[in-house]
Amino acid sequence: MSNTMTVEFSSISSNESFARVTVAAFVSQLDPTMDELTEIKTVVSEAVTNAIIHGYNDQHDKKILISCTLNDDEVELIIQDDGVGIDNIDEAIQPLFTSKPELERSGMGFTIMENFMDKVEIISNPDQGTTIKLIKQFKKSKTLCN
Amino acid sequence: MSNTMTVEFSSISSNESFARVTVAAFVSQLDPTMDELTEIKTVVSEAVTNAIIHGYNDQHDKKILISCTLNDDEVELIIQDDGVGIDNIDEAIQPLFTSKPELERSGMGFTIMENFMDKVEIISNPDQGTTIKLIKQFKKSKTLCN
Amino acid sequence: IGEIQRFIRDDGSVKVSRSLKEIGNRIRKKKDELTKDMGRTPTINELALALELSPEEIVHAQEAARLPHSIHETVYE
Ligand SMILES: Nc1ncnc2c1ncn2[C@@H]1O[C@H](COP(=O)(O)OP(=O)(O)O)[C@@H](O)[C@H]1O
Ligand SMILES: Nc1ncnc2c1ncn2[C@@H]1O[C@H](COP(=O)(O)OP(=O)(O)O)[C@@H](O)[C@H]1O
Ligand SMILES: [Mg+2]
Ligand SMILES: [Mg+2]
Repeated sequence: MSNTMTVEFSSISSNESFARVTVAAFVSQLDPTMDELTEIKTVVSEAVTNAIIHGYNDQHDKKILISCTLNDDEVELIIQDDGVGIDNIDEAIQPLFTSKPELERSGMGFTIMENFMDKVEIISNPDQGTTIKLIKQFKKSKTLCN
Repeated sequence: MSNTMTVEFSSISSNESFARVTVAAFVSQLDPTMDELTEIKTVVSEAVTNAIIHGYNDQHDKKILISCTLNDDEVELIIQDDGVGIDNIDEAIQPLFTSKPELERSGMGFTIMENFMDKVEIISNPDQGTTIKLIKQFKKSKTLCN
Repeated sequence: IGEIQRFIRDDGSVKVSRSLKEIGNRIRKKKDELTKDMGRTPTINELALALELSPEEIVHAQEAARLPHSIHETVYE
Protein backbone atom coordinates (compact mmCIF):
# COMPACT_ATOMS: atom_id res chain seq x y z
CA MET A 1 0.00 0.00 0.00
CA SER A 2 1.33 3.45 -0.82
CA ASN A 3 1.52 6.36 1.57
CA THR A 4 0.66 9.84 0.28
CA MET A 5 0.79 13.42 1.44
CA THR A 6 -0.08 16.73 -0.18
CA VAL A 7 0.97 20.08 1.20
CA GLU A 8 -0.06 23.52 -0.01
CA PHE A 9 1.55 26.72 1.25
CA SER A 10 1.89 30.45 0.60
CA SER A 11 4.48 31.56 -1.99
CA ILE A 12 6.70 33.16 0.63
CA SER A 13 10.42 32.49 0.44
CA SER A 14 10.64 31.57 4.15
CA ASN A 15 8.41 28.60 3.30
CA GLU A 16 11.16 27.10 1.16
CA SER A 17 12.87 25.57 4.19
CA PHE A 18 9.47 24.49 5.52
CA ALA A 19 8.86 22.64 2.25
CA ARG A 20 12.31 21.01 2.43
CA VAL A 21 11.77 19.56 5.88
CA THR A 22 8.17 18.54 5.22
CA VAL A 23 9.22 16.43 2.26
CA ALA A 24 12.30 15.20 4.15
CA ALA A 25 10.22 14.12 7.15
CA PHE A 26 7.79 12.26 4.94
CA VAL A 27 10.49 10.57 2.87
CA SER A 28 12.42 9.65 6.05
CA GLN A 29 9.85 6.89 6.54
CA LEU A 30 11.73 4.94 3.84
CA ASP A 31 14.94 5.47 5.84
CA PRO A 32 17.12 6.62 2.94
CA THR A 33 20.78 7.55 3.37
CA MET A 34 21.73 11.11 4.35
CA ASP A 35 23.02 11.65 0.81
CA GLU A 36 19.74 10.60 -0.74
CA LEU A 37 17.83 12.83 1.67
CA THR A 38 20.08 15.82 0.92
CA GLU A 39 19.49 15.31 -2.80
CA ILE A 40 15.72 15.30 -2.31
CA LYS A 41 15.87 18.43 -0.16
CA THR A 42 18.01 20.24 -2.72
CA VAL A 43 15.57 19.38 -5.48
CA VAL A 44 12.64 20.66 -3.40
CA SER A 45 14.50 23.94 -2.80
CA GLU A 46 15.19 24.42 -6.50
CA ALA A 47 11.62 23.70 -7.56
CA VAL A 48 10.02 25.81 -4.83
CA THR A 49 12.38 28.73 -5.51
CA ASN A 50 11.51 28.51 -9.21
CA ALA A 51 7.80 28.59 -8.43
CA ILE A 52 8.23 31.68 -6.23
CA ILE A 53 10.60 33.79 -8.30
CA HIS A 54 9.78 32.67 -11.85
CA GLY A 55 6.23 31.32 -11.64
CA TYR A 56 4.87 34.01 -9.33
CA ASN A 57 7.41 36.82 -9.84
CA ASP A 58 7.69 37.10 -6.06
CA GLN A 59 4.00 37.68 -5.41
CA HIS A 60 3.40 36.45 -1.85
CA ASP A 61 -0.30 35.67 -1.93
CA LYS A 62 -0.13 32.66 -4.27
CA LYS A 63 -0.06 28.95 -3.48
CA ILE A 64 2.47 26.19 -4.15
CA LEU A 65 1.41 22.55 -4.01
CA ILE A 66 3.69 19.61 -3.29
CA SER A 67 2.50 16.07 -3.37
CA CYS A 68 4.60 13.09 -2.39
CA THR A 69 3.95 9.36 -2.68
CA LEU A 70 6.03 6.57 -1.20
CA ASN A 71 6.06 3.18 -2.94
CA ASP A 72 8.45 0.54 -1.63
CA ASP A 73 11.83 2.13 -2.28
CA GLU A 74 10.65 4.85 -4.61
CA VAL A 75 9.45 8.37 -4.00
CA GLU A 76 7.31 10.36 -6.43
CA LEU A 77 7.28 14.12 -5.98
CA ILE A 78 5.03 16.63 -7.73
CA ILE A 79 5.63 20.37 -7.34
CA GLN A 80 3.08 22.67 -8.81
CA ASP A 81 2.37 26.38 -9.23
CA ASP A 82 -0.32 28.35 -11.05
CA GLY A 83 2.09 30.99 -12.24
CA VAL A 84 3.19 32.34 -15.61
CA GLY A 85 4.32 28.96 -16.97
CA ILE A 86 7.24 28.21 -19.29
CA ASP A 87 7.12 29.16 -22.95
CA ASN A 88 10.05 27.11 -24.21
CA ILE A 89 10.80 24.09 -22.01
CA ASP A 90 13.70 22.83 -24.17
CA GLU A 91 15.46 26.14 -23.67
CA ALA A 92 14.60 26.36 -19.95
CA ILE A 93 16.24 23.02 -19.11
CA GLN A 94 19.56 23.92 -20.76
CA PRO A 95 22.35 24.13 -18.17
CA LEU A 96 23.11 27.78 -17.35
CA PHE A 97 19.95 29.07 -19.04
CA THR A 98 18.14 31.61 -16.91
CA SER A 99 15.49 34.16 -17.82
CA LYS A 100 16.50 36.25 -14.79
CA PRO A 101 20.24 36.89 -15.09
CA GLU A 102 19.72 40.15 -13.17
CA LEU A 103 18.93 38.09 -10.04
CA GLU A 104 22.23 36.26 -10.32
CA ARG A 105 20.42 32.99 -10.88
CA SER A 106 22.73 30.15 -11.82
CA GLY A 107 20.46 28.61 -14.43
CA MET A 108 21.25 25.21 -12.92
CA GLY A 109 17.94 24.38 -11.23
CA PHE A 110 16.66 21.90 -13.82
CA THR A 111 20.14 20.43 -14.30
CA ILE A 112 20.34 19.72 -10.56
CA MET A 113 16.90 18.08 -10.63
CA GLU A 114 17.95 15.84 -13.52
CA ASN A 115 21.15 14.89 -11.76
CA PHE A 116 19.63 14.02 -8.40
CA MET A 117 16.43 12.33 -9.57
CA ASP A 118 15.83 9.27 -11.73
CA LYS A 119 13.05 10.88 -13.71
CA VAL A 120 12.07 14.51 -14.32
CA GLU A 121 8.97 15.55 -16.24
CA ILE A 122 8.00 19.19 -16.82
CA ILE A 123 4.44 20.07 -17.74
CA SER A 124 4.05 23.77 -18.40
CA ASN A 125 2.32 26.25 -20.67
CA PRO A 126 2.26 30.05 -20.65
CA ASP A 127 -0.35 31.25 -18.14
CA GLN A 128 -1.23 27.71 -17.12
CA GLY A 129 1.34 27.24 -14.43
CA THR A 130 4.07 24.67 -14.08
CA THR A 131 4.02 21.10 -12.79
CA ILE A 132 7.27 19.25 -12.13
CA LYS A 133 7.04 15.47 -11.64
CA LEU A 134 10.06 13.79 -10.15
CA ILE A 135 10.84 10.19 -9.28
CA LYS A 136 13.72 8.88 -7.23
CA GLN A 137 14.58 5.29 -6.40
CA PHE A 138 16.39 4.65 -3.15
CA LYS A 139 18.99 1.97 -3.00
CA LYS A 140 17.61 -1.13 -1.34
CA SER A 141 18.89 -1.39 2.23
CA LYS A 142 22.41 -2.66 2.47
CA THR A 143 22.15 -6.42 2.67
CA LEU A 144 24.54 -6.62 5.63
CA CYS A 145 21.86 -5.74 8.08
CA ASN A 146 19.00 -8.01 7.13
CA MET B 1 -0.16 39.33 5.93
CA SER B 2 -0.71 35.84 7.23
CA ASN B 3 1.17 32.72 6.20
CA THR B 4 -0.81 29.52 5.64
CA MET B 5 -0.22 25.86 4.95
CA THR B 6 -2.50 22.89 4.52
CA VAL B 7 -1.33 19.30 4.58
CA GLU B 8 -3.31 16.16 3.83
CA PHE B 9 -1.98 12.68 4.47
CA SER B 10 -2.95 9.00 4.71
CA SER B 11 -4.42 7.77 8.01
CA ILE B 12 -1.37 5.65 8.79
CA SER B 13 0.04 5.81 12.31
CA SER B 14 3.61 6.42 11.11
CA ASN B 15 2.31 9.71 9.68
CA GLU B 16 1.71 11.00 13.20
CA SER B 17 5.39 11.76 13.44
CA PHE B 18 5.35 13.38 9.99
CA ALA B 19 2.46 15.61 11.07
CA ARG B 20 4.37 16.68 14.18
CA VAL B 21 7.41 17.72 12.16
CA THR B 22 5.34 19.50 9.51
CA VAL B 23 3.40 21.62 11.99
CA ALA B 24 6.44 22.29 14.20
CA ALA B 25 8.57 23.33 11.20
CA PHE B 26 5.88 25.72 10.00
CA VAL B 27 5.26 27.19 13.43
CA SER B 28 9.01 27.64 13.97
CA GLN B 29 8.78 30.70 11.76
CA LEU B 30 7.26 32.53 14.76
CA ASP B 31 10.31 31.58 16.88
CA PRO B 32 8.46 29.89 19.77
CA THR B 33 10.30 28.52 22.79
CA MET B 34 11.16 24.83 22.70
CA ASP B 35 8.50 24.29 25.39
CA GLU B 36 5.82 25.97 23.32
CA LEU B 37 6.86 23.86 20.37
CA THR B 38 6.63 20.66 22.42
CA GLU B 39 3.12 21.64 23.47
CA ILE B 40 2.05 22.15 19.86
CA LYS B 41 3.55 18.81 18.82
CA THR B 42 1.82 17.00 21.68
CA VAL B 43 -1.52 18.46 20.65
CA VAL B 44 -0.94 17.42 17.02
CA SER B 45 -0.15 13.88 18.20
CA GLU B 46 -3.32 13.67 20.25
CA ALA B 47 -5.58 14.98 17.51
CA VAL B 48 -4.02 12.88 14.73
CA THR B 49 -4.12 9.72 16.87
CA ASN B 50 -7.77 10.40 17.63
CA ALA B 51 -8.55 10.77 13.93
CA ILE B 52 -6.82 7.47 13.12
CA ILE B 53 -8.06 5.24 15.92
CA HIS B 54 -11.44 6.77 16.75
CA GLY B 55 -12.46 8.58 13.55
CA TYR B 56 -11.26 5.93 11.13
CA ASN B 57 -11.12 2.84 13.38
CA ASP B 58 -7.61 2.20 12.06
CA GLN B 59 -8.53 2.10 8.39
CA HIS B 60 -5.38 3.09 6.51
CA ASP B 61 -6.80 4.38 3.25
CA LYS B 62 -8.45 7.52 4.66
CA LYS B 63 -7.21 11.11 4.76
CA ILE B 64 -6.44 13.53 7.57
CA LEU B 65 -6.21 17.25 6.91
CA ILE B 66 -4.26 19.78 8.95
CA SER B 67 -4.29 23.45 8.22
CA CYS B 68 -2.15 25.98 10.00
CA THR B 69 -2.18 29.77 9.90
CA LEU B 70 0.37 32.11 11.44
CA ASN B 71 -0.76 35.58 12.52
CA ASP B 72 1.71 37.73 14.42
CA ASP B 73 2.27 35.74 17.60
CA GLU B 74 -0.66 33.40 17.20
CA VAL B 75 -1.06 30.06 15.52
CA GLU B 76 -4.38 28.63 14.38
CA LEU B 77 -4.50 24.91 13.82
CA ILE B 78 -7.34 22.91 12.26
CA ILE B 79 -7.27 19.11 12.30
CA GLN B 80 -9.95 17.33 10.36
CA ASP B 81 -11.11 13.81 9.55
CA ASP B 82 -14.09 12.39 7.65
CA GLY B 83 -14.57 9.56 10.09
CA VAL B 84 -17.39 8.38 12.33
CA GLY B 85 -17.72 11.65 14.23
CA ILE B 86 -18.58 12.19 17.89
CA ASP B 87 -22.06 11.60 19.19
CA ASN B 88 -21.78 13.31 22.56
CA ILE B 89 -19.07 15.99 22.64
CA ASP B 90 -19.70 17.00 26.28
CA GLU B 91 -19.02 13.45 27.35
CA ALA B 92 -16.01 13.02 25.03
CA ILE B 93 -14.15 15.99 26.50
CA GLN B 94 -14.46 14.78 30.10
CA PRO B 95 -11.04 13.94 31.56
CA LEU B 96 -10.52 10.15 31.56
CA PHE B 97 -13.48 9.49 29.26
CA THR B 98 -12.62 7.05 26.49
CA SER B 99 -14.82 4.99 24.21
CA LYS B 100 -11.97 2.51 23.69
CA PRO B 101 -10.84 1.37 27.16
CA GLU B 102 -9.76 -1.94 25.57
CA LEU B 103 -6.93 -0.09 23.77
CA GLU B 104 -5.63 1.30 27.04
CA ARG B 105 -6.41 4.82 25.95
CA SER B 106 -5.96 7.37 28.70
CA GLY B 107 -9.00 9.45 27.86
CA MET B 108 -6.85 12.57 28.31
CA GLY B 109 -6.51 13.72 24.67
CA PHE B 110 -9.01 16.57 24.81
CA THR B 111 -7.86 17.57 28.31
CA ILE B 112 -4.29 17.88 27.02
CA MET B 113 -5.48 20.01 24.09
CA GLU B 114 -7.36 22.32 26.45
CA ASN B 115 -4.35 22.63 28.71
CA PHE B 116 -1.79 23.42 26.03
CA MET B 117 -3.87 25.62 23.75
CA ASP B 118 -5.63 28.94 24.41
CA LYS B 119 -8.78 27.94 22.56
CA VAL B 120 -10.24 24.56 21.56
CA GLU B 121 -13.36 24.16 19.44
CA ILE B 122 -14.79 20.76 18.45
CA ILE B 123 -17.13 20.49 15.51
CA SER B 124 -18.41 16.96 15.06
CA ASN B 125 -21.48 14.96 14.17
CA PRO B 126 -22.02 11.23 13.76
CA ASP B 127 -20.94 10.20 10.25
CA GLN B 128 -19.86 13.71 9.36
CA GLY B 129 -16.32 13.56 10.64
CA THR B 130 -14.59 15.68 13.22
CA THR B 131 -12.95 19.09 13.00
CA ILE B 132 -10.81 20.39 15.86
CA LYS B 133 -9.93 24.10 15.81
CA LEU B 134 -7.14 25.18 18.08
CA ILE B 135 -5.53 28.53 18.79
CA LYS B 136 -2.34 29.21 20.67
CA GLN B 137 -0.75 32.54 21.48
CA PHE B 138 3.00 32.61 21.88
CA LYS B 139 4.46 34.81 24.52
CA LYS B 140 5.66 37.98 22.90
CA SER B 141 8.79 38.92 24.75
CA LYS B 142 11.55 36.50 25.48
CA THR B 143 13.08 39.51 27.16
CA LEU B 144 15.54 38.09 29.66
CA CYS B 145 18.32 37.56 27.16
CA ASN B 146 18.28 40.66 24.97
CA ILE C 1 34.26 -5.43 10.59
CA GLY C 2 36.51 -2.85 8.91
CA GLU C 3 33.96 -2.70 6.13
CA ILE C 4 31.16 -2.00 8.57
CA GLN C 5 33.09 0.69 10.39
CA ARG C 6 33.90 2.47 7.16
CA PHE C 7 30.23 2.31 6.28
CA ILE C 8 29.29 3.89 9.58
CA ARG C 9 31.90 6.66 9.48
CA ASP C 10 31.13 7.75 5.93
CA ASP C 11 28.45 10.21 6.92
CA GLY C 12 26.63 10.51 3.62
CA SER C 13 25.85 6.84 3.28
CA VAL C 14 24.60 6.50 6.83
CA LYS C 15 20.88 5.92 7.13
CA VAL C 16 18.84 8.97 8.05
CA SER C 17 17.42 7.30 11.15
CA ARG C 18 20.86 6.93 12.66
CA SER C 19 22.40 10.23 11.66
CA LEU C 20 19.43 12.30 12.79
CA LYS C 21 19.40 10.52 16.11
CA GLU C 22 22.98 11.62 16.76
CA ILE C 23 22.09 15.21 15.94
CA GLY C 24 19.05 14.75 18.19
CA ASN C 25 21.30 13.92 21.14
CA ARG C 26 23.40 17.04 20.56
CA ILE C 27 20.22 19.09 20.45
CA ARG C 28 19.02 17.69 23.76
CA LYS C 29 22.31 18.49 25.50
CA LYS C 30 22.52 22.02 24.12
CA LYS C 31 18.90 22.69 25.02
CA ASP C 32 19.52 21.66 28.65
CA GLU C 33 22.66 23.78 28.75
CA LEU C 34 20.91 26.90 27.40
CA THR C 35 17.96 26.36 29.74
CA LYS C 36 20.33 26.46 32.71
CA ASP C 37 22.19 29.52 31.42
CA MET C 38 19.12 31.56 30.57
CA GLY C 39 16.74 30.44 33.29
CA ARG C 40 14.10 29.52 30.71
CA THR C 41 13.87 27.24 27.68
CA PRO C 42 15.50 28.69 24.58
CA THR C 43 13.48 29.63 21.54
CA ILE C 44 14.04 27.51 18.48
CA ASN C 45 16.14 30.22 16.82
CA GLU C 46 18.36 30.60 19.88
CA LEU C 47 18.96 26.85 19.84
CA ALA C 48 19.52 26.82 16.07
CA LEU C 49 22.09 29.60 16.38
CA ALA C 50 23.96 27.84 19.18
CA LEU C 51 24.12 24.59 17.21
CA GLU C 52 24.69 26.12 13.78
CA LEU C 53 21.69 24.23 12.43
CA SER C 54 18.52 25.51 10.80
CA PRO C 55 15.35 25.53 12.94
CA GLU C 56 13.82 22.99 10.53
CA GLU C 57 16.77 20.63 10.91
CA ILE C 58 16.31 20.81 14.67
CA VAL C 59 12.64 19.94 14.39
CA HIS C 60 13.36 16.97 12.12
CA ALA C 61 16.26 15.57 14.17
CA GLN C 62 14.38 15.98 17.46
CA GLU C 63 11.56 13.88 16.10
CA ALA C 64 13.90 11.20 14.77
CA ALA C 65 15.58 10.95 18.17
CA ARG C 66 12.21 10.30 19.75
CA LEU C 67 11.23 7.37 17.54
CA PRO C 68 12.01 3.79 18.50
CA HIS C 69 15.19 2.33 17.10
CA SER C 70 14.86 0.65 13.74
CA ILE C 71 15.77 -2.98 13.26
CA HIS C 72 18.72 -1.75 11.20
CA GLU C 73 20.27 -0.01 14.17
CA THR C 74 19.52 -2.67 16.71
CA VAL C 75 21.62 -5.07 14.69
CA TYR C 76 24.56 -2.68 14.65
CA GLU C 77 24.52 -1.72 18.28
N1 LIG D 1 7.98 27.36 -11.98
C1 LIG D 1 8.41 28.07 -13.04
N2 LIG D 1 7.57 28.96 -13.63
C2 LIG D 1 7.98 29.70 -14.69
N3 LIG D 1 9.21 29.60 -15.26
C3 LIG D 1 10.08 28.72 -14.70
C4 LIG D 1 9.73 27.93 -13.59
N4 LIG D 1 10.79 27.14 -13.28
C5 LIG D 1 11.76 27.45 -14.16
N5 LIG D 1 11.35 28.39 -15.03
C6 LIG D 1 12.12 28.95 -16.17
O1 LIG D 1 13.21 28.06 -16.41
C7 LIG D 1 14.43 28.76 -16.31
C8 LIG D 1 15.52 27.84 -15.81
O2 LIG D 1 15.28 27.43 -14.47
P1 LIG D 1 16.49 26.98 -13.57
O3 LIG D 1 17.22 25.90 -14.30
O4 LIG D 1 15.98 26.66 -12.22
O5 LIG D 1 17.43 28.27 -13.53
P2 LIG D 1 17.25 29.64 -12.70
O6 LIG D 1 16.17 29.45 -11.67
O7 LIG D 1 18.59 29.86 -12.08
O8 LIG D 1 16.86 30.70 -13.70
C9 LIG D 1 14.14 29.93 -15.40
O9 LIG D 1 15.05 31.00 -15.60
C10 LIG D 1 12.72 30.29 -15.83
O10 LIG D 1 12.72 31.05 -17.00
N1 LIG E 1 -11.53 12.30 15.67
C1 LIG E 1 -12.45 11.62 16.40
N2 LIG E 1 -13.43 10.90 15.80
C2 LIG E 1 -14.33 10.21 16.54
N3 LIG E 1 -14.33 10.19 17.89
C3 LIG E 1 -13.38 10.88 18.54
C4 LIG E 1 -12.39 11.63 17.84
N4 LIG E 1 -11.58 12.21 18.75
C5 LIG E 1 -12.04 11.85 19.95
N5 LIG E 1 -13.13 11.05 19.85
C6 LIG E 1 -13.93 10.49 20.97
O1 LIG E 1 -13.62 11.23 22.15
C7 LIG E 1 -13.12 10.36 23.17
C8 LIG E 1 -12.10 11.07 24.03
O2 LIG E 1 -10.94 11.39 23.30
P1 LIG E 1 -9.57 11.57 24.08
O3 LIG E 1 -9.78 12.60 25.15
O4 LIG E 1 -8.50 11.85 23.09
O5 LIG E 1 -9.34 10.16 24.79
P2 LIG E 1 -8.85 8.78 24.17
O6 LIG E 1 -8.31 9.03 22.77
O7 LIG E 1 -7.80 8.32 25.11
O8 LIG E 1 -10.06 7.87 24.11
C9 LIG E 1 -12.58 9.15 22.42
O9 LIG E 1 -12.55 7.99 23.23
C10 LIG E 1 -13.57 9.04 21.27
O10 LIG E 1 -14.75 8.40 21.68
MG1 LIG F 1 15.99 27.82 -10.43
MG1 LIG G 1 -7.06 10.52 22.27
